[in-house]
Order: sequence, then structure tokens, then C-alpha cells
Amino acid sequence: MAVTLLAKPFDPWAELCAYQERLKRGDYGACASFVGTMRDFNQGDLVEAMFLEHYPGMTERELGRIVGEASARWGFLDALVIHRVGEIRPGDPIVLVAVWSAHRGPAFDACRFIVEALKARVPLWKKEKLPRGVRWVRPSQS
Amino acid sequence: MAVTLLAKPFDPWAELCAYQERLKRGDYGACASFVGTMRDFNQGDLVEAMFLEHYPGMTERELGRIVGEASARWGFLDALVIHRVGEIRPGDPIVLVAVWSAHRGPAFDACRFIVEALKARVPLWKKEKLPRGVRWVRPSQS
Amino acid sequence: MNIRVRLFASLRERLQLDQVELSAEGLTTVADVWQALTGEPWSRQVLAAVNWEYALPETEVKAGDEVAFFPPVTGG
Amino acid sequence: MNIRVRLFASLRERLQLDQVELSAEGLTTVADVWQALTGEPWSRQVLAAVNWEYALPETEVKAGDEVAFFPPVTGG
Repeated sequence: MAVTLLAKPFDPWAELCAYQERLKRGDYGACASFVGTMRDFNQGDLVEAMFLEHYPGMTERELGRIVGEASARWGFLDALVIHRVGEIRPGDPIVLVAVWSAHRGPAFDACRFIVEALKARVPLWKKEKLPRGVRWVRPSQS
Repeated sequence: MAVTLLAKPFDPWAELCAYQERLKRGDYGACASFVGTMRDFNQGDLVEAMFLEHYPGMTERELGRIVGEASARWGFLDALVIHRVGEIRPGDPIVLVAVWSAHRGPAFDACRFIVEALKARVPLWKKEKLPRGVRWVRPSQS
Repeated sequence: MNIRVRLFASLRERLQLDQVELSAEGLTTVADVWQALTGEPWSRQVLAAVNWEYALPETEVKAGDEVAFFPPVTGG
Repeated sequence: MNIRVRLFASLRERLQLDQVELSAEGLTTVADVWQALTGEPWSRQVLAAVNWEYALPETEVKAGDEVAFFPPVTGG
């Protein structure tokens, strides 16, 4: 299992590929993954950039707790979580969650659980830069 | 949207990366993907290799119909489906399904729908090579 | 004109037949084609397609159609 | 010994305070820390953590703890 916060842009597919090299070929039959990417449009406004603030110390721990809960519940083989912090540009990946398992059910379920729990619980806050100023993003359901 | 059958091994992360280059950066906020990989163990037996038979003509059409149904239901931005046919070795990717959407809900839902429908409906048949002979894989629920 | 019949996977192996052309005469439905091919009544273990789309045993067939029979699928 | 208090995001900006050390004397719960810091009663709009774990307003605090207050999270 690996949980990483990154202050620089990253390539989610290259990270997935590199991480999977560490797993034993033939063990896993399924990998479900999710990549969240910064859009240039939110709540009807053009967004030029975003700053992602976090709580150093707690952010990593909370991510680790979520992965641990998912692992206890679904017993998958491995998981990788990478989350950006700092200055982010439209089109940049923000988060990668990947889960490897023998079968597809636990991979899908655990991947989605981690993404939803991450959105709900991990201390991260988005501040958007709009043409007319900045604003803190408010939590939404989608 | 793209649906491809491949008779040779492929790198799912490289395919994802290359396909995503065609999409407009900033439009999509979510990409949910699934990679199914050949395991070296099935139903208690060591599996040395697998042959994936398909129905040329119908396989591609059925995949296309499934992606079309998912698109009509969830209205996502784009989808990529790649499925191997022919001789497959343990550790080789068998199937890649990826869905890009503005938000995560439709991406997750449509990706899983396509994977489940593919398993249930697309004319593909696995024949396993075991140390003691060959056998056709029987459908399962997982 | 004929109906082209195709078989796949374990069904192809069991019947030792890959594809065959049958005269369309007297063949009205998918089940008719199956019976003409195998001498057996329709089996619920078998899936059928007409012109690359899933079909039921009562689906009508005509000369020029491609009819396929195959076992439950196991892709993905 | 003191309690270290940290603030984040819109809350940090509103209170114009990043982190501060408060004397632990007389502070028993998370809600006490909040009141000592802001002069306001506990607000349901605020999330709290003690030692990097989510806490409730009634969660006990002691000297040496790190207590954090922040608005609803928006990562992912």
C-alpha cells in the first residue's frame, strides 16, 4: 500500500505502471482506478488555477486510515493513492486511486470507497482563481 | 469513443495516456478505469496460458452497443475499450475499460456497467491451458 | 439462397463444426436452424445470434442470414 | 505546557490566524479551546481534530496536544 502527497504535477498512468511493476504478475486479476483532474470550469465560472491547501501530518494519516479501512473490509492485494497539493493548473491530475485485487468486485468497490471517503474526510481545501478573484470551493455531493 | 480488439499484448496505461491526449484538457474532471489481467491461478488450478476465442463481426458490434447504451444513460464525455483475443499469458492485460466524465459519479457507474455488460454479453470464450490439459472456462458471478 | 450457420467455442468442438451453409427452405426460426443442424430440440444452454445480434429461438430467419450458436460467454 | 492550535483554509483567513499556543489551563474540551480562541460558542460549521484525528466538541484535550479547526473539506 502506498499513500503519497505531491507538490508537483504527476503522470497518473506512469505512476500506475511503475507501481504495478512491484506486484507479482499473475496474482492480480483486476485493477480499478480513478483519476480526478482539474477542470477549467466550475459552478458556471471559468477557473484559471487552483490552490490545494492541506493539513501536513493529518492529511497523510487520514488517507492511510481510509486505505486501511478499505483493506480490512475488502481484503484486496494492493492500493496506491496519490494526491496533489499546492498550485494546480486546469488539466492537471489532482488525485489517483488504484486498487488491485484477484477479482473485479473488491477492486471496484474499494476504489470507489476510497475516493468517496477521501472527498468526505481528508483535510484538503481547494481555492479557485477566477478571472474576477479567488474563492474557496464549497463541498458538493457530486 | 473507441472499441478495439487486439490479437497482441498491450500496455493499458500507455493506451490510456495516448487516448487521453485526444481529449480536451480541462473538460474532464474524472476518469474511471478498469484493467482485467490474466491470473496464473483459477478454480484451484495453475493456469499456464489461455486462448480467447471470439466471434469476429459480432464481438466488436456488441462492445459498441454496450458503450452506446452506457453513453445514452450517463452522457459521459468519452470511453475507451480494448479487449485482447488469441493467445494470452499470465500477467497479460485482457481488457481495458476507461470512461471520462466531468464528474466522478457517471465515470464510475458507466465504467462498471461496461465491464459487467461485457462479461455478460460480449461473445468471447476463454480456454485455459493447465498442466494436465485444456478446459473451457465456465461463467461465474464474480 | 442459404443460411450460413456458425458455431463457437465448446459448441464448435462438440459438434465438430465451424461453419456450414444450410438451405433456407423450411427453416423459419432460430430453433428450426438448430434442429436442422443437430437433430436436437432447442437447448436453453445455447445462445443464438442472427446477423451479429442476440436472438431468441423464435426469432425469424431468412435466406442470406448468418445464424450463430455458442455457449455462455466468458470474456472480460 | 501549552496546547498548540492550528487553523486552515477559509477559517484561517477569517480569523487571520495560522497557529497559536494557548495555555492548557482551564481548557478541558475541544469546545473550550474554540471558545478561548474565538470568544464564540461552538459552531457546527467547524470541523476539529486532536493530534491529527477527527474530534468532537466534547473530546478532551490536555497540555501538549495539537488541536486543529477547519471548514468542511473539498479534496479529491
